[in-house]
Amino acid sequence: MADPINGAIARQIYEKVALLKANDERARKVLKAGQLVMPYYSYRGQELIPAAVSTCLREDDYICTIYRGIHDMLAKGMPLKQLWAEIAGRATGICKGKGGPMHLTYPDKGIMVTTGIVGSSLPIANGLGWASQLSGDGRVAVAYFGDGASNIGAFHESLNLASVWKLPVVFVCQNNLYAEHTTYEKGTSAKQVSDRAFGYSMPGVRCDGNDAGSIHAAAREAIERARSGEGPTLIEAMTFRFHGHVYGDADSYMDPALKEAAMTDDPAPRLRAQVIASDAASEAEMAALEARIESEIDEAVAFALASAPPGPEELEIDIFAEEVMA
Amino acid sequence: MADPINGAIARQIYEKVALLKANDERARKVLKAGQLVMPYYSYRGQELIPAAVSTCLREDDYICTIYRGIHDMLAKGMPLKQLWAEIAGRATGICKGKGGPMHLTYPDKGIMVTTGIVGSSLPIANGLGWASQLSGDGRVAVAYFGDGASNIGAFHESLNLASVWKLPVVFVCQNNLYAEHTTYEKGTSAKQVSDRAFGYSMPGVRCDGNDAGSIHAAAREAIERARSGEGPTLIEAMTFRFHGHVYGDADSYMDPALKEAAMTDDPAPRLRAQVIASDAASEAEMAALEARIESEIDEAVAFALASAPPGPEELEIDIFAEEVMA
Amino acid sequence: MTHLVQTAAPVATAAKPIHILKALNQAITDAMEADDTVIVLGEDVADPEEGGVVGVTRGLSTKFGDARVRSTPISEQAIMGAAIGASLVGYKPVAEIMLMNFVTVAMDMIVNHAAKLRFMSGGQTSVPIVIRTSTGVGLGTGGQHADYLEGWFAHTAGIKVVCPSTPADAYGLMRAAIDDPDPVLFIENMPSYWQKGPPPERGYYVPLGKAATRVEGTHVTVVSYSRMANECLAAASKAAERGVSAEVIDLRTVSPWDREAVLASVAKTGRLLVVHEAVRKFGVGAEIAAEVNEAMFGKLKAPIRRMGSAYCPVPFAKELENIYAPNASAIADAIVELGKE
Amino acid sequence: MTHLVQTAAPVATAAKPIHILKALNQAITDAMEADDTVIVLGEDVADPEEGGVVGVTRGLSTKFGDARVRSTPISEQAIMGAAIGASLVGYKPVAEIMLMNFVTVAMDMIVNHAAKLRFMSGGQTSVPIVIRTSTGVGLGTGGQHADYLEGWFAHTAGIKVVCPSTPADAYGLMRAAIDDPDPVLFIENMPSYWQKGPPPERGYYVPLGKAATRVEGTHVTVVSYSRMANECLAAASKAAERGVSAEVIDLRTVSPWDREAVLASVAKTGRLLVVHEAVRKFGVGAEIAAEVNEAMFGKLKAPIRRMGSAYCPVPFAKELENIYAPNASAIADAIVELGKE
Ligand SMILES: Cc1ncc(C[n+]2csc(CCOP(=O)(O)OP(=O)(O)O)c2C)c(N)n1
Ligand SMILES: Cc1ncc(C[n+]2csc(CCOP(=O)(O)OP(=O)(O)O)c2C)c(N)n1
Ligand SMILES: [Mg+2]
Ligand SMILES: [Mg+2]
Repeated sequence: MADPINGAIARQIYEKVALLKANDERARKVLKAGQLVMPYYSYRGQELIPAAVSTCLREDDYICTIYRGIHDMLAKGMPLKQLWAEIAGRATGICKGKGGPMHLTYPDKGIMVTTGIVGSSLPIANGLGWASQLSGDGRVAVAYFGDGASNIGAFHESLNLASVWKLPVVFVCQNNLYAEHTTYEKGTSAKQVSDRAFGYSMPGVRCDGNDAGSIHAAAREAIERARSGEGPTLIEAMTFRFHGHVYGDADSYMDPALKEAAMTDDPAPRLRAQVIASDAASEAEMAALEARIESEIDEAVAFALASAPPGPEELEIDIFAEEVMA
Repeated sequence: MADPINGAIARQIYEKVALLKANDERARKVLKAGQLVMPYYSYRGQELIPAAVSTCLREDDYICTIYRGIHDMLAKGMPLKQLWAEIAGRATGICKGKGGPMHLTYPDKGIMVTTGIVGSSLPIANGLGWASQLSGDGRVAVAYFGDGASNIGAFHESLNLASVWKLPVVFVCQNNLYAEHTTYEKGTSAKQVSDRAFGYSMPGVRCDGNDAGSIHAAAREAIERARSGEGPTLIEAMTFRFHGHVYGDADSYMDPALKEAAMTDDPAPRLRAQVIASDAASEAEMAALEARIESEIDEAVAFALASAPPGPEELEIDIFAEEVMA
Repeated sequence: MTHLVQTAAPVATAAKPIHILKALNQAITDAMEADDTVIVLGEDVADPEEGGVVGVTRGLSTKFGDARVRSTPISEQAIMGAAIGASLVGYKPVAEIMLMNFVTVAMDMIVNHAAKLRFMSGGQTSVPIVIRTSTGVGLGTGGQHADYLEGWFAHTAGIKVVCPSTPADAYGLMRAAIDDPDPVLFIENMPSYWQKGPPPERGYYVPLGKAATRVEGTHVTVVSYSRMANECLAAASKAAERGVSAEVIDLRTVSPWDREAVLASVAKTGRLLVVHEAVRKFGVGAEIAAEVNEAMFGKLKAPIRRMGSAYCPVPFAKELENIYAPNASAIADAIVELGKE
Repeated sequence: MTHLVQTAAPVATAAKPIHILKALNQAITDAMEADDTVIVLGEDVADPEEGGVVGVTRGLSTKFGDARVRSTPISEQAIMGAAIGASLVGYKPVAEIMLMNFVTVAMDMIVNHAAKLRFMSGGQTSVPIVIRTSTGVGLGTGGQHADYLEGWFAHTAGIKVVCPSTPADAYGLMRAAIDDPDPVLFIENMPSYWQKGPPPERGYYVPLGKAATRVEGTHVTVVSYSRMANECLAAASKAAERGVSAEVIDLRTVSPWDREAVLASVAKTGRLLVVHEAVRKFGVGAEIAAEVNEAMFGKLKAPIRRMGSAYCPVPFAKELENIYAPNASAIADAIVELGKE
């Protein structure tokens, strides 16, 4: 399955993966310690997908993502401090603490919408794609979503419109085999999500979401296709979420053997080893990178925890551009 | 494309077609004369589809249909008098005049829902199918809808659920090439609607909706499949609406040559000739049938026009089983 | 309000009356001419599809091209999503949901996203879209094509709700709605498209949130909007003949509504009747009544009355449809009765 | 009302308190045992999927089988359609929409179909479904997971809206809702699932449309429902300490609401405060205030007050979430202030 990528690209991807993985680990640690309380949807295990996709994106390309999307955002350039301050509900957060972990936005890096509603990242990504078509600026929009989301109406309407309008959109389904507690098979009639592309006359590509080369190849092609005006692609990246649906999840619905196997085959250290083996980075460089990431996260967490919450006046701000009465 | 059917079946189908066609012609005549005013969605040209499908259905099977669905209902056994009284808005109408031409219901013959909302016949048909599964009564539910409806979210969710639950439902898309004023290609990314079945792991069958044998074969197989517990089928029946979207439609968006060709190749007289050629009925028998239909319609129209409207108290009845205050 | 570039005199004297449909078409045309970022989408809105089922958007795609004016599949969620997405990065989409009952399939996009993204992003993004839709009883379309659902959106923080009742307002409110930096639900009345009235001047803006006093009166204040505002005007004439003088206020914008204008009028008359075509129960009228009751406690001469449609789906039969919603004669009766209380 | 088979004494004395979640689970279990046509569907509702995200339906699929209790794909329109279809031919589906904000993707099925089919069919068909959903602020879920939208449905003819606030009511209202021959939207409060209270007797029914007076009082009538009813009770205690006696009425059913009970109480107190967690503007409180104002014109001792959530999306930050909705201390202040007017 794995497409070969050169060491430099693998390293670039791993640099993101290392950040994403460390950040997730820290988030769970902070939650466990009771330093923060929030609904948290761990993406541990899925890091390679946005890391590889983002490596193919321009800084000004767009993404729309979901509640389980902090990896997508970090890969696209969400700054750590404002991220942590936001999920801590502080005024210094990227959304002044008003959005929280399910609703992060950072237009500076094209992170346009994070939605808590299953399926809703797709229709909005189409609109971003339409804007690119109109302005001719070549920007591509990526919509991230899960396998379960492929069963909701918004998915269908979005793929159809994107195809009919030939929009520069890439639909990236992170298929982690579960939708909350429901297995893929119990909710999804398609043998694979990518099979659905046929009904929209667009390419449907399934790739190994735990293999950087596989994702990178699929993403590169889809993004090029989109950017050159040939229209949308549906990518299905097979992966696994290590920590259940939401932080604190009891997990009884999961096959322990499946989970065990997935965690043993953790794609992040696998990619790390691959990069080192390819001589693109030394063990020491990797360790230094990881140490730097840890200290950046330290700083971000400290910044967040030291920040003040938003004031009560924020309930009356940002409802409309100009506040109105009645 | 045409599957051969025997003369007896062809005749059975034509008997329905003759009724459907005559009824549509009368409806447009009555509207033109100003005897009635209503939004009317002519199905002229599409009669063979429900006629052939209904020939394969049991009396207690269910259908859910749409605003352009009077042919579907008549084929399933909607009584003429109550139909006409309903579309005339009279108290003697099947829904006491409260539903009107877009909302006819007749549970006695399994006509469960008529909806004016594109796509909404499908999710409800699933529920009827679930009921059949639960009670084990072998009833099949048919959802009728148009090609344009295949682009709305409810279509997608319904096909997926029906497949996952193996529901005894047959989805019959009457592809008349237009959704209001929009051509098939401009709205629909699938090369053909039946292609979409693949994404739900169900059979997708395209048939010639202007050929009784072709429809009959597809319907028979799908209905048998459903009844025997093997699950749903998507049928796409290719057809054409002769009179535009709604009565009074200006039609400027239609290719006149396409329309001309379709009307010249009118499937109803074609089937009639076929039946006579097969010796299943004589010209005289056919003429007698048609005369009888005309006089039944005469009676129904007269009945409707002579009936009284519902009284004002009807605004307070049928909101809940027992009327409640506040 | 920077986005209101002009609020000049509404009516060019001696100009030929135009109908609401034409006024809307003109407003969108003028907005597209003035601003390249104004774009249009919806089912059948482009000219190959006849420029909309009744023609509100006719001519736009021919004039401004297929890129900016797009007919869509029957996919209301996708329509709203496309509008929202484009609006996040500088466009001003005017999206059509053909009939108001069809917003029911796009509520997530409108309520969870369009109305909330400014707030949830801490003001980083905004959704300057106009959602045009049409509704109203009178055309025999039955239970699923004529509901007034503005109450749902008035109850939703972050979206404005506009309901014109004259050609000039249709024009001026549309211009203001398109320029507004936030989502606006723009509700047109289907049976009134061909209603004529004095034409607006090109470039005329009606500020959102400002009511219009249609006729002055002394005994009863009547507050309404959309087609019902016109029924109320007719009712006021009838009531005048019966000796009761009604002041008719057309809200024009339902949310935010012009509390000041309503309170000022009720301060004068001491009596209030609120009329809308939406179902009376739990409708917009309740909020207005509750607010005015609270503000004018002890100063009202009579209880505030509300009229709205019956608590049932829109019936098909003409005889029922005719009495389902308030009409001028029923409103006149209510005005007279209230005036005497 | 034939479908209310028993309305016996609510509370078995000295019985162990149970929480709302358990009461709901018991009610559905008992209904399924009593009636084979009761069926359950929704995301994750069956036991292999843990019997619901918080466990309201836990044990049902094991007890009653996979045919009657089904986990669904993430397809709210399909969920509602399946419920409606089955209900048309004799089944009584209890359908779960996991959180209330997700009704936004199923509004067509609920509003255009479930609520209207009885009327549009002239009474030939009916839709005896229960739509269970859950919502409420307090869990830091932000803007898209905690809205109270009952006002939309109260404004929709043909559907009832139920909001329990105690375990006994949760049980009794659920039994009544399942037996009801029409669609019922059953709104659970997410943060209150683990709230304990006296258990209901098995087979106890709370008739729909009937309020409960939670505590009697003389100065101020407080009308509320769902979690806010409990906040109001706490507020009433605080107010009592400050010398103002509040009568707390828990509507239990929001539509149709118990006008009689509310009017009787206000006739006694002359003062009314309506409190709900939904956004205040254009909320359910407006209808109640408007109706009571009209019925009690000239007899009120003070203006009717309404409390509801702020006009903005639910904010994430704890400090904002805490002040977004009314709470006992703010309600107590309002009671005291009103009592002195
Ligand atoms: C419309 C809607 N329905 C239900 C939910 C509740 N919900 C949140 S996440 C989720 C599962 C989504 O699964 P999937 O799309 O596979 O994404 P994953 O969580 O696995 O990344 C569900 C059902 C929701 N947020 N929105
Ligand atoms: C949700 C929704 N959107 C839009 C409409 C308006 N509308 C009514 S019929 C129609 C076209 C439907 O086309 P198709 O499904 O092909 O059926 P046909 O009318 O051709 O039989 C549209 C857009 C509607 N009724 N419901
Ligand atoms: Mg998943
Ligand atoms: Mg069609």
